[in-house]
Amino acid sequence: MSTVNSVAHGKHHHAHHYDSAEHQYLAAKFGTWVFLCTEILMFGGLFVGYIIYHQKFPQMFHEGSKFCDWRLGGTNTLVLIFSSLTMALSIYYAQLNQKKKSLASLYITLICGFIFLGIKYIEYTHKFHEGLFPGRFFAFDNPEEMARWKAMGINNMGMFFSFYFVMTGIHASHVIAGMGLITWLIIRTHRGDFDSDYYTPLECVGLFWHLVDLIWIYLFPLLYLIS
Amino acid sequence: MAHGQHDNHEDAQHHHIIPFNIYIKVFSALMCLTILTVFAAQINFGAWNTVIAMLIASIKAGLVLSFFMHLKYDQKIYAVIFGTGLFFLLVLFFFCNLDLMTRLNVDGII
Amino acid sequence: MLSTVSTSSHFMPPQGSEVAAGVDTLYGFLLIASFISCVLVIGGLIYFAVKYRRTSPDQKTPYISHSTTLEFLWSFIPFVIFMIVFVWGWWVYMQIRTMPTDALEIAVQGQKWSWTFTYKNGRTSGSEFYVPVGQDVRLVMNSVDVIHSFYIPAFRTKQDVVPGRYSNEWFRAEKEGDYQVFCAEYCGDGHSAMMAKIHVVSREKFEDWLANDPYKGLAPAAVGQKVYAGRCIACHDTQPRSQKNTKLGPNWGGIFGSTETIEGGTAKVDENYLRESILDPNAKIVKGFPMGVMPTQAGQLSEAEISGVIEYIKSLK
Amino acid sequence: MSSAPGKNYINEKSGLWSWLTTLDHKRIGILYMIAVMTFFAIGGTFAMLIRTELFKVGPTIMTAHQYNQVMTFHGAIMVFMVIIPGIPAFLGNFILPMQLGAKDVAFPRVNLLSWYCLIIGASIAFFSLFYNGVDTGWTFYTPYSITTQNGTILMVLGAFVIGFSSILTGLNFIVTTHKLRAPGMSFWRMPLFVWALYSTALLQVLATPVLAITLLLLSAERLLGVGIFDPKLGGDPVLFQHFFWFYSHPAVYIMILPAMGVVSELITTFSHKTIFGYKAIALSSVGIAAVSFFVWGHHMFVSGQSEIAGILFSFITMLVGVPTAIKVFNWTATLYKGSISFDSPMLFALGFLFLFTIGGVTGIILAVIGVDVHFHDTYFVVAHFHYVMVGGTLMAIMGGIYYWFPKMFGRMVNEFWARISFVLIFVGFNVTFFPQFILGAMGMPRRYFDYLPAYEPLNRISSIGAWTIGTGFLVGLAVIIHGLTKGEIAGDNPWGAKTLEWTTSSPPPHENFLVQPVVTAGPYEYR
Repeated sequence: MSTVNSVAHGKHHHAHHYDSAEHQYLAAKFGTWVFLCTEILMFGGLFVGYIIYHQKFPQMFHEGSKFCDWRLGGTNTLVLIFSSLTMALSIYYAQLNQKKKSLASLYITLICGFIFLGIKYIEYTHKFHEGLFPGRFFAFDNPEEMARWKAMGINNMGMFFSFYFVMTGIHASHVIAGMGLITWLIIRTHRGDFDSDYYTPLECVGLFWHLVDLIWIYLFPLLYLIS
Repeated sequence: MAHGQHDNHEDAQHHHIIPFNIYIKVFSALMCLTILTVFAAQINFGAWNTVIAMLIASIKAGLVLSFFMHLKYDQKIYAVIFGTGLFFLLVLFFFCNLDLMTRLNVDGII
Repeated sequence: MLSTVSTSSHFMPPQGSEVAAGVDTLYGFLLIASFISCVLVIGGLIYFAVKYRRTSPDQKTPYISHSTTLEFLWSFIPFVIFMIVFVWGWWVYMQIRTMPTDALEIAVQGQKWSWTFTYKNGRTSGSEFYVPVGQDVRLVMNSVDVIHSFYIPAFRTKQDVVPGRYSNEWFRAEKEGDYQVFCAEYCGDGHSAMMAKIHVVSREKFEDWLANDPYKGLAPAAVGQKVYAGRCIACHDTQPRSQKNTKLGPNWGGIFGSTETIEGGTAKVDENYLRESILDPNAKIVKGFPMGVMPTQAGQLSEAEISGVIEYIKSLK
Repeated sequence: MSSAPGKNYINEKSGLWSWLTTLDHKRIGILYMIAVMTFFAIGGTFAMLIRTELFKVGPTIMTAHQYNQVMTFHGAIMVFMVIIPGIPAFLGNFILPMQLGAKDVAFPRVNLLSWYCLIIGASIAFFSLFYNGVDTGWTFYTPYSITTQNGTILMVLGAFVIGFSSILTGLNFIVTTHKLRAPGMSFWRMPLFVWALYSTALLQVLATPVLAITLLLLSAERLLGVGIFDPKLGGDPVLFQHFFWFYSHPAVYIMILPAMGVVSELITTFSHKTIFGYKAIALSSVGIAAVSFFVWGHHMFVSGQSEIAGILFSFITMLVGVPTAIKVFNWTATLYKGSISFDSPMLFALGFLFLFTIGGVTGIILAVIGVDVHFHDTYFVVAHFHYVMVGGTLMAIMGGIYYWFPKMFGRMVNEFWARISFVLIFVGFNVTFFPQFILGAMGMPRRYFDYLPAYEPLNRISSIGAWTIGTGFLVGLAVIIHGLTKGEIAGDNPWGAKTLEWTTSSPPPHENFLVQPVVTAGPYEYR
């Protein structure tokens, strides 16, 4: 928010309608938290749907979860938590004016994002290969399993994968958006925009990235660990 | 709130810097909890499985919020905003669930 | 006073049941309460507006910031009224929604855009059904496609018919007569034509009707006419095609033996064409009419009924 | 970059590009005005088509299929593109920062982005006309919306994008209210319009995300067949209705709360008297906003939700009635011993009070669950929400435009013709919608292309009324256009109002105030 209509105020600029850079920092952070609140409610709708159908069809979710490999999901959890740490550290180093370390932390965060998506890609292709598509397109071809499910009274196995793909898909789109923002931060850090007086974008993107991590912390047990 | 905007930037002129070793401790705790939740999932606690998994997830979420997202050290208003979101989410869940739990004549056709 | 309001001046349809009378009494009370509060607010508004109109450009007004007593009163009094009508409405609602135990059960099926009624003895009927007067009737309803809503204004009752589950609705008609049924949940092009009639008759008449095979002794074309009146009338007219088409589907009059312009060619209208149009309506679409509107009648009509409809169309000029 | 003398936000820069890339909240407000008025003209045309079709029994000017599309577009346009952005994004954008004594909203770029979201979303929605259109009604109920024609998905995506516009506006207003108040402007010194917009913003931020996910799931339902709302695949269509109304009921208050804010301003200004019960009105806005999240199930009394849920929702709905009643009574009490002038904005405010009172009490009738079973999905409901949405919100928009017109453009509107437009709209409105209460009582269901002959006389009256309203709005448009070009030059404070926006010049300079205002007293100090 600092290119157009800005007021020169020491080294850093702030937009004309704020009193000071600090004032603008607090407003930006406030706005970011309000935005996170909307994210909570958006993902929350999915979680509510998940819990309701889980109650309605516990066995179906139980069986479906068997197709989610906890090793891959667990690895992804660790990767995301680690990326959250590095994201937090990039702010920490910016606060200490250590540009190189801050930059390194951002690069590691970005790489973690790629690793996460890579593992997701492996999981997705595996599921497509087996015909584990959502809802109407569910095409799993294993007569034995199908017969077993039928005996258990499960006839809408696709719904588990509907939730799986919609939840992880929207989450992955947030990871991609976060990675785009982190790339932008890397460019700006290279340029030397941030120091202990001004790191608002780092802080705000950081909050977003932690939220993405937070949501995965819930997705992991709900999808991978209920079998 | 008697002074309008000017009370907004007196209390936080110098941002709190969380010490490095706290980040590392929190990270280690998160790692341990992840391993714990995977471990706990291998044991069958019956209906408690989901409860335990959600409990561990919530502890992890609390750690991320408090330290990585600085809620513990920041102005309380941010926690209020976040809490408001969670509260209204609970409202959505409560009423939807109330409806589904109390339908007296649910005879699914399929 | 309540009963006067609830019978003469509030424009509700005639009361067909005891529940309806209960609803109307509450509605009468609400109308009076609403009227009084409107008079208070709007009357006060007009009175103040006239009395305190601005008389000079520098007129001063007293500084009245608030009055806790008044504000408490006009929150508390409405609150009490709201609670009264809530509890009253709850009580009425319980009467509407508590299903009678020893009722005549009729299965109701909603389909775009007709209602089919099936009795325990297998007697089915489309678009109209008979019930005995003074008898509890419970409708067990489901839908084969989208959400419909079974609305009987005279009995002040309504319930959405949701696909995938059964919904319940009950009534006990107090007077003989014919009562209108509407579909109240938007369901597509024929929504406003998705109606039915309830014939409330004496018990003997009802037993007679129930035991009667509806098609007994009828020629196939007459069978077809009955099916038409029950299932097809919402979307098809019996006028000739040359007349203006006012319904969703093509007119039937005089089409048999003609050559129909369909999407991508022409087709001769013979028995097989008509049969296909009934069982697989989207196979050939008459030009100018939308695709996918008519649902298949396969499994809905018996062989005798299909033949009947074809004969009926043949008979139309 | 403060303005030179004689410069204001309109003439500071020129050219279309300077408008399309502007970050000035006032210019963005004007952009919203143009967009909303355009959409209103389109939605209004659809309304006229609906009423013309319903003029007599049987098909009049269109087929059932066309009617359902017209009905859908009328609803979707009016809800998503006119009434929701109408007051907050248009009047609010222009007025809120000025009433707070701020130079701009907190995030000017986000503000512009939100306008583009509205335009892009609306374009996507209109594009559906080229893909067979949409005939689901604005409520998109499953499973109908899953099975009907393909245009639906575009309309759903359009509404999704417009939802972002709403979220971003709300976010901006919340942060602006918290962070950019002028020195001395405590919460208890904020004008009631700001309180109303703040409450609205809370709703926009908390409710709209649930609409977003619902619409995303509906798109997934059509594209991927996920089956979450499709009964054929084990889903529950009633759950869709829960999700949908979790947003759409608070959305009703997104539509009416800002209108209440406008009316609070108008009543006090034109009574030349301080508002009666400032705190009660301010808090009742927040109260209505909070309680509105607990009542959505009253749209589903006959939908097949459980009886217990229905009764609970009926109970909580009654609670919303209380703060609403407080507002209405406090407005009336403000008139007491006032010095009331009947300029055109005040006529709209009084019209609002009149119509909103009727809309409000019929709302209570509908909230009584035993009675609602009969009235649900009938024309009674149609009449009720038009009394609130048109009689309430649109009256307030018209009053608000006439009220702030001198501030926005530095010119007055023609008072005589503005009053004529009020009379036409007010009379036409009652002629249109009062008969619909009776039609509803008689049992005529809504969304009907055709009706029984018994309903014909009242439908005719209703249609005649609709054409009258249409004429009234055309006169209103003419008044605005005339005012823009030929209106008398207005002073800084033509109405003698007390809030901050009237302390600056008309039209205001780029940064609103040449000197940062400092607030020392409440907003309505008529002493």
